[in-house]
Amino acid sequence: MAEAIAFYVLAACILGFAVLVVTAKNPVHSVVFLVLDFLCVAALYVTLGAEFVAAIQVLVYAGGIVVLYLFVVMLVNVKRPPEAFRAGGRHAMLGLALAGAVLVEAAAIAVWSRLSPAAPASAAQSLPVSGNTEQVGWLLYTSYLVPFEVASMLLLVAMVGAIVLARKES
Amino acid sequence: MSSPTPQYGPMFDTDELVINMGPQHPSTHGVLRVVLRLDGEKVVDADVVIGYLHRGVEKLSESRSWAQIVLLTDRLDYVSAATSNVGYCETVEKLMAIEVPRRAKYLRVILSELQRIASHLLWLGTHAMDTGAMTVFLYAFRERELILDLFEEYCGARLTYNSMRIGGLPQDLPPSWDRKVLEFCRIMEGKLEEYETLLTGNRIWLERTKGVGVIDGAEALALGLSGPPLRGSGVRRDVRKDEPYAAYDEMEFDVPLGVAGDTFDRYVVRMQEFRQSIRIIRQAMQGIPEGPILGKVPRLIKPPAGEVYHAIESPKGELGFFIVSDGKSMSPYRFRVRPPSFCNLQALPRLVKGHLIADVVALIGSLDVVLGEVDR
Amino acid sequence: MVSAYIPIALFLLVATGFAVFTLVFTGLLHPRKYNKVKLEPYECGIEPTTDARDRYSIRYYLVAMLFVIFDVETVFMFPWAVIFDKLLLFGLIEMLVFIGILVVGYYYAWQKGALEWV
Amino acid sequence: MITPTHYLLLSMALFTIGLAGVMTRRNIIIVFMSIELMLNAVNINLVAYSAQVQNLVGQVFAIFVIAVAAAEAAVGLGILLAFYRNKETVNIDEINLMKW
Amino acid sequence: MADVNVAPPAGPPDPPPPADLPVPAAIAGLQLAMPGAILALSFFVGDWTVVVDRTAILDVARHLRTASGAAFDICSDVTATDWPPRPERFDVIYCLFSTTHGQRLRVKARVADGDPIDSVTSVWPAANWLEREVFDMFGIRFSGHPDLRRILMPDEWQGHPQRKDYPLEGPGELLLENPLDWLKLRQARDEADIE
Amino acid sequence: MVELVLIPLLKIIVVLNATLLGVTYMVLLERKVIAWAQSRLGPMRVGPYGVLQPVADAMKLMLKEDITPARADKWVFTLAPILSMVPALVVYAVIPFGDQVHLFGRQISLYITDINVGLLYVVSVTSVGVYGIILAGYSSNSKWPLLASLRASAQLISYEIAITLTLVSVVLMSGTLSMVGIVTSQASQGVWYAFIQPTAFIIFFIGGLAETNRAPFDLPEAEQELTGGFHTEYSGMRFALFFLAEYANIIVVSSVATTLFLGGWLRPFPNVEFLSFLGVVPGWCWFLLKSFVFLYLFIWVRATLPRYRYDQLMRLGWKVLIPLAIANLILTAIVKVALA
Repeated sequence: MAEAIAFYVLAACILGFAVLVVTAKNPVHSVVFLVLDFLCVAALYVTLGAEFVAAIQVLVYAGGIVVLYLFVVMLVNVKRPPEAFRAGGRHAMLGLALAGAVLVEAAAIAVWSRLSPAAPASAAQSLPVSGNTEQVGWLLYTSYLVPFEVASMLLLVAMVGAIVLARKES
Repeated sequence: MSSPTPQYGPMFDTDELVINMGPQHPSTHGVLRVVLRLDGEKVVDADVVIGYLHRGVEKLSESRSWAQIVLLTDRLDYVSAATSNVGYCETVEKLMAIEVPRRAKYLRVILSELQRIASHLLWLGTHAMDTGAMTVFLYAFRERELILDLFEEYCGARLTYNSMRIGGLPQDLPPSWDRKVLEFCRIMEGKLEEYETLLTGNRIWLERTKGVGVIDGAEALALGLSGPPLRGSGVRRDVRKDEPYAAYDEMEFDVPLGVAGDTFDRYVVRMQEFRQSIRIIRQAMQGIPEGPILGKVPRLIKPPAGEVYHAIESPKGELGFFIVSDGKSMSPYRFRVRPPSFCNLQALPRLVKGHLIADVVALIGSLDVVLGEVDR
Repeated sequence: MVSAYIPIALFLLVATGFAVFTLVFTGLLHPRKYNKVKLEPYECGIEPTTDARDRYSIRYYLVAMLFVIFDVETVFMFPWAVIFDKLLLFGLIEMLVFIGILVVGYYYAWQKGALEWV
Repeated sequence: MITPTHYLLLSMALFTIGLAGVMTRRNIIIVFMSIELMLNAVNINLVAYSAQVQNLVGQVFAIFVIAVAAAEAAVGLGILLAFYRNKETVNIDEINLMKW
Repeated sequence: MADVNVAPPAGPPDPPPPADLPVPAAIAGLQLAMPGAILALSFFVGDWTVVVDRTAILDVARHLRTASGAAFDICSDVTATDWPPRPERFDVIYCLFSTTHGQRLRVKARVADGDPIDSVTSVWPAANWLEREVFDMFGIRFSGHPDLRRILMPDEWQGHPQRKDYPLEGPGELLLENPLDWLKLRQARDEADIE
Repeated sequence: MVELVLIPLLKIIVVLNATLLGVTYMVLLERKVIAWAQSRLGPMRVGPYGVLQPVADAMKLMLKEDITPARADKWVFTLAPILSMVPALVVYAVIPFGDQVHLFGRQISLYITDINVGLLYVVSVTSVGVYGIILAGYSSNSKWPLLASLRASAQLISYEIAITLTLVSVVLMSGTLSMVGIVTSQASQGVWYAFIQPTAFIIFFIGGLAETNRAPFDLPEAEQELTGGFHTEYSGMRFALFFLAEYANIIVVSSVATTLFLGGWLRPFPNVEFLSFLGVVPGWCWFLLKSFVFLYLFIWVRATLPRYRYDQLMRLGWKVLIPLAIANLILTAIVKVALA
């Protein structure tokens, strides 16, 4: 019961804020809604027991990436009046068609899952540690060690790339 | 004029931002307005806008009697009224060839030096406050209060003293005033150590002042700097030594000089001047002769026709008065003040170029301008 | 486990409620005597001529970008630190590799002046 | 009872909103933000199924997705800024040249 | 307090130096280098003044700045006086000081209303603001000045306040009988703004 | 229901009130201590020795006219102080003020909740607080506040990295992210982490000064440069919320420092037997005492030091503290492997 309430409230918030992100006229407002959206997603992760991912969601997404967005929005603050959202905007037809297709797919899935319920959960993995962070860490630092190091390489490359891009060519 | 501006790392430049600093800004020492063109926080260019406190003292003096103008000079550099009084009175005395008694000359030296300490204390406090050291501000004001008490006892006023008369001084020293002055000198010497503990040895203070607003001696001279900012650049120029007035020719004192010409050197110069002032006060108190305090002055002050320029060393720099008398009317025909703050402030755009906003504040502080004198 | 978060949700509600309540409550109390000058933005006594939403230095982007990258990398270290007792030498080596990569980026940023403010 | 299907539908709806944003907005920064929404939709799926099947690999992947999103934001916004400095626009319709 | 009965003076007395007084080396050097430029010499209460030709002021300034016998490296002050009855009504006055010789000198040039005078900012950058002030207060134009704007008065100000024919109370547009009337007027204007 | 909702709710209300009271009296304490350092008296008028001054201040702020500048972004302008204050308060949810106590026949823990990722929770919630600052500057539509808010946010995120790195080295010692767990591990290891992680402790303290925009890192509100900081355009209650957030953050930093480095509610020398008489004093008193020492340090530093310049501040953060923190982390790991 409580789980359902939490889910529906959070889902409503997530979708509502997402719509506001996409429709807000002022980019700064979009960023604000994006933060709130991400915080709701983090709360959803908590209800799913993924504490560590939730913490990262807040720390990296809400506290880091969106700050970057906000700075960039303020850096390129266009002096022209903010772009109005028009229904007849670019690729509106294509966008709506695609969105419609996805919705049809979603409906299909919903119907399908009614017809054949998901398979019962498989047994939990046995890890030598308890606690969400510890378990995630254990997977990250044993089975997924190579992707982990590759991810750090990716971050390095991203940093170098961003610095090169930010430099003024003279 | 193309002395090197500080060089900072590789460029990540973007567009410039124009921002107003002042006239209502907590650290432009009154109503100074600086229009800054910024790149990020770096100052690309600065335009100094003044005149917000322009009261027309020069024009006003042309319709005031010679004696009344002493009052107006109080309002020039209102934190250092006594030195302005001395400067004006000496100029008129020079014009009228009035001989001032030696005792009055000594008293002028004592009052000028006390005033210099008071003015420098105000500078120290506000300069430290500008860089965020608020305790020094209150300490400096605590000691300044002692000087104001001394002045109050001498002439009844605490800020605009009207403490000089053409030909001498209005009254002799109150009883036991000399003892209090010497006592103050003793206290002040101890307090100087305290300030230096808080600032001179402080890493943050050094980082904030060393290498900021560097100007070499030749350029400082060319830009018309005078007083401590000029001496901070290593130029040995002090009106008290070069063109002695009052009883300064009988005093023994050193002219402290800076080396690098940065904010820190200007700070050091003024800190040394505190000590020199105390030294002068002690000498003057010791050698003060007995005698009258007012020379032979006609009842009606009406100088002969002619022009005169006379300068003194105010705490801010060379304070000059250029006075024209037509020999007929009861007021000066032309009254002109050469304000040291005005001329020092002129160097601000050159000093701040390439520095950060925080340095602008520190540099205004290190020039020690008083807007009452800049705008007159 | 999830129940440990209920107090946090409650606290969130109470804190937000407190903020909104005080704003609404004092909104009823305070006087409203507006005039044009009062509503002007502060610009040291000069009427603002240009819009404040001007463009600011790109260094802010650089700082935020470096922050995001470093933030992600430090976040990766938390699970490592928690299970370090079990990993020990293995953990040390893999983290040295990881930090090594981080330090290379850091060194590059330093060399290119991205860490300089001016 | 909340089943993975609920999460799937939520994530799909979020993905659709993001997609709509990418397709219709002109401001490239908002397009980027819409992409972040889509990435989040994916993450919701990963985490939800990870909880459902009691296997934490989904969460590990969500973490990788976040790391990649950080890298994407850094570089993407860097490109945007570099472009902006030359063209003074963030309108996606005007960003149609490979050279500038 | 100005004595209204007295006719305005036609100019400064500029008393010539006594014949037995030796002329300082700096002035003698100037006389030697530019004999045509010097119009008069004056000595009063210990101050030496050279009156020079308006058109030669920049050359004189350069000479005084660079010549080894003069080396006036400090330009303490640039100011002016207004003598309305005189055809060249303004005196522009430069107060100089030499740190090498410890010597003062005043240089004066006479300028008629509307005539420009060369700016000495190229010789003494310190003259920049001082000349701006003279322009602001007297309306004397300095040709070659890098940035000749008003400095103390607002940019849109009419007239030049230090001229003798400029009334002490200002040009008069805000002058009402009673200061309170003026305050009321201003308040009314502010309120109109708010509406 | 009682265990899950009612008791936490009561605790929340107690903590909230204690925080508000703490903030108001922290302001008074600050004014008094700085006044004494500067040979002044500080507030003396309202109540004996000015003890009612905070009440008067609060009343004034509540009754003061609340101005929204004409060109401001109105909604964001109101949202910013809320976004700034809520994270500052919500952090208190995981701070352990003490151990368990018996009250009304129940076993009550002196913390609102203890979660597995407590430390990460603290870091992430405080990182959200930066939005309040940026949005305040943006929505004011005024140049000085915008400049100040950009400065403030860049400063916050720069020092956050150094602080987070020191936290990793604490987690290396404790092996848990739970705040309660970190205190108990200090008890079981018999030492406060300040003694075995002095570098981390110092970096945390400096970073804490910078994170809370305190002197000598108070550049975002350096009134001498930026006239008032990001909240220049704010007045009345919305300003009060920023003010509250700022001081609440200072108390948070002190509390976190106490928990992580000074053994939280533990008495001094938790493992030395003959000092056990110190245990008479309840744990939460120790906690308050230690936090108070921190708060006093904050004030003392403010009264003494001049302010850094912005580039110097960023240099200190990026070029000194971060390398130091990384070196400290690696050293800690190596020593741990060597000892194992």
